[in-house]
Amino acid sequence: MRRAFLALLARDIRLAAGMGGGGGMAVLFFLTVVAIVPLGVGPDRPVLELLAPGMLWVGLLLASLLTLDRMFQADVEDGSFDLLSMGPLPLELVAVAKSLAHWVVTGLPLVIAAPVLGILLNLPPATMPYLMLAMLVGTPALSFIGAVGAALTVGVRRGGLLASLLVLPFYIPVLIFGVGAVEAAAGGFEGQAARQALLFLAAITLAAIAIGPLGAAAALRAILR
Amino acid sequence: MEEFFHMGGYAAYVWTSYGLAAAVILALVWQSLCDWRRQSSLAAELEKAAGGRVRRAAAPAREDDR
Amino acid sequence: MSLTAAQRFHAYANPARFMALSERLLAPLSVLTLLTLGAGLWFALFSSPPDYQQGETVRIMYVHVPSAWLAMLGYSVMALASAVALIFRHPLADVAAKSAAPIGAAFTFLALATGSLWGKPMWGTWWEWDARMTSVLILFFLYLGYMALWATIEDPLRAARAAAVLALAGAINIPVIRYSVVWWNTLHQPASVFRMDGPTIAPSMLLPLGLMAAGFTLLFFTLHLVRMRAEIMRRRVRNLRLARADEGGL
Amino acid sequence: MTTSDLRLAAHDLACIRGGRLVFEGLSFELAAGHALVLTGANGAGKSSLLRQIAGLLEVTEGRIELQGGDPELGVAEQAHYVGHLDGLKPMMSVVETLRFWGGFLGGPAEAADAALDAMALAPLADLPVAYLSAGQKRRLSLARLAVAPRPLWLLDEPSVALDAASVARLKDFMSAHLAAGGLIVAATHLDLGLAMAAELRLTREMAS
Repeated sequence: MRRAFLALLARDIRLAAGMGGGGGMAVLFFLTVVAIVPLGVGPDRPVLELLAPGMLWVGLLLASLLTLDRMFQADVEDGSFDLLSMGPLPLELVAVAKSLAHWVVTGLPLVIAAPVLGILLNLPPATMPYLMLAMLVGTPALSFIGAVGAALTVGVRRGGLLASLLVLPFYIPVLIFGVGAVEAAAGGFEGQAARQALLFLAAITLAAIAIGPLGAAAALRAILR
Repeated sequence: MEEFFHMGGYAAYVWTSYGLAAAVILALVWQSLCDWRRQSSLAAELEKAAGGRVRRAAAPAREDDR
Repeated sequence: MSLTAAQRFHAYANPARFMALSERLLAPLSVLTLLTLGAGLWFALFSSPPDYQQGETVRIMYVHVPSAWLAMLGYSVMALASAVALIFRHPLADVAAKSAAPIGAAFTFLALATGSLWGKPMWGTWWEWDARMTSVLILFFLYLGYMALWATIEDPLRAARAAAVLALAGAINIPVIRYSVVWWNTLHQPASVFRMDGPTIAPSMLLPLGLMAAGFTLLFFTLHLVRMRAEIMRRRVRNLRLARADEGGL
Repeated sequence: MTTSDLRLAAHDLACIRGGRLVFEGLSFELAAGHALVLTGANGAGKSSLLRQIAGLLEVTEGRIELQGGDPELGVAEQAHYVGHLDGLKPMMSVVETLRFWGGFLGGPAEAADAALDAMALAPLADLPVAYLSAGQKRRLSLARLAVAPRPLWLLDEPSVALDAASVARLKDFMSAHLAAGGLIVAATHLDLGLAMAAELRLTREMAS
């Protein structure tokens, strides 16, 4: 079972990182979206500094939504999913492997790209570690919650749009505590407030990892059988 | 000599710039050469396997430009 | 002399002839690149005075300005080759366009990064949303988008067509970068580094800057040749594999 | 695998798809070493039946069991399914595809090479799937049957897009599986010339 899990994880990472995969595209999208903000609101440095944590998180959410719909859809369309569901892995673990692969190819690169964007948005360098830590803790939740949306819209035409609508409300807690952690750090409350927000973020991620695959597998069973 | 590396107090900026430039350029050169070596050895291997029977198909790009 | 101009043009486009010619060119070009860059570095680091206003940080200019120059040169080569590919169906043109992109992108990144490293001690900030920097950032995105498009379409002929259209559409950005300082006075900080645009440059700086720019340009063309050769080989591999699939039965 | 006493049994199956009754009251038994060939008009439910056995489609009524199999595993986990969709990724090479499925389905490491030979894919091993013709892709999906040993093969029109030589190879491949005590349920219009084959004819009348 472990061999099957690792094989699937490796394949999905390879497919997504390779030609036309969503990984690089999500980072590029993230860069573009955040770079557009100062053009819209003006290059005033204090304003940008104020907006930076929120904009970075919103950009991150949008970028990870963008690649969500292919998570199961690609395999369902070409018939791979039939074979995957006949394998030794329960669908729950298939969903875990797919969510994990999604995080590795989109979440992780986005976290790495974030400090560069922080510079562009005039985020104080001292808050940068908090930004990265918060994103590192928060992004797995996006992939694992997103898996449920991706599973629910599998087989739906233009499913990406629908998946975004379904998933966004569930992303809100991540957004609130993610921005909270960065703002608390920026406001000089490094100790208490920032740590509290980070702990909440970690709790959300753990819950998402526990519940997301169950929901995704249930949705896939209900829709595809 | 020490003064040279000190760069009038801006050592961090100046040397990071040059270091970054060197790193990016070397990476680019290395990647280009690796790609060339890989592709040409692959082509040689395939050509040998094909044994000259598919010379026509081995011509790169478009045929109508001949 | 019975060949028309177009035929002669295409004769040089023959990949086999290109491969032979480029192979002979590569060694002398590499040596020349190394010599020029070496001389440029010597003058840039040792044999030029610090600027009376900017001090030693002015030495960042000797990598920053040539990088920015290559960022524009790379895109110009790419756009020009794309135009040739679209109009004349020149077989080497899309190879040339595709191979220029990663080099241009790398130097655009360098221009942005070294600009940032120069801006911090001079302006006290890593980044400023002025017109010049913003348009160079957009140039960087254009490069990345162009490469992503190539990577997404599997068939090189179709990818070349689509990418060429994108490259030409994005070419508008080149004059924008060039004249951004003039056009968007509102955004631009007058005390910026880019007063280099003016003719106010000391001869003692002109020599290292010129040498470095020449060295970078030579490096660009050397790398471009290597990458074009690799790209031609990649297509040969693709064709050989397709032929193999044809042979392998239905 | 000890397949001698394996037996696939379906009792009183019914299938409803999209509100339409496809078939009902369908029962059959299939012993080890035997093949069941499903025939019938389009829409008679051949594909639906195969997908029900593979656990890919809900069994509206009745039950399917593999007697004498591994009690820990369901029918689907002891079956290979080759359907209309090829389940192939254009950017993976032929051998990578087989290695992945071998790894995923828990087959032995050397099985991928055996699978290559089974459908004469060795010359194409390192080619990306994108370069393959329709027939070659079909051969690759069939080669997947050999990456991990599973007793029950469920084949939906396995000979589509295959040339005469490949069809002959497929027959040998299937005969060898039966001879080793495997079971095959196949929907096909083609006479596969299998020795131990029975026919199950699905008709629309069964739905009434």
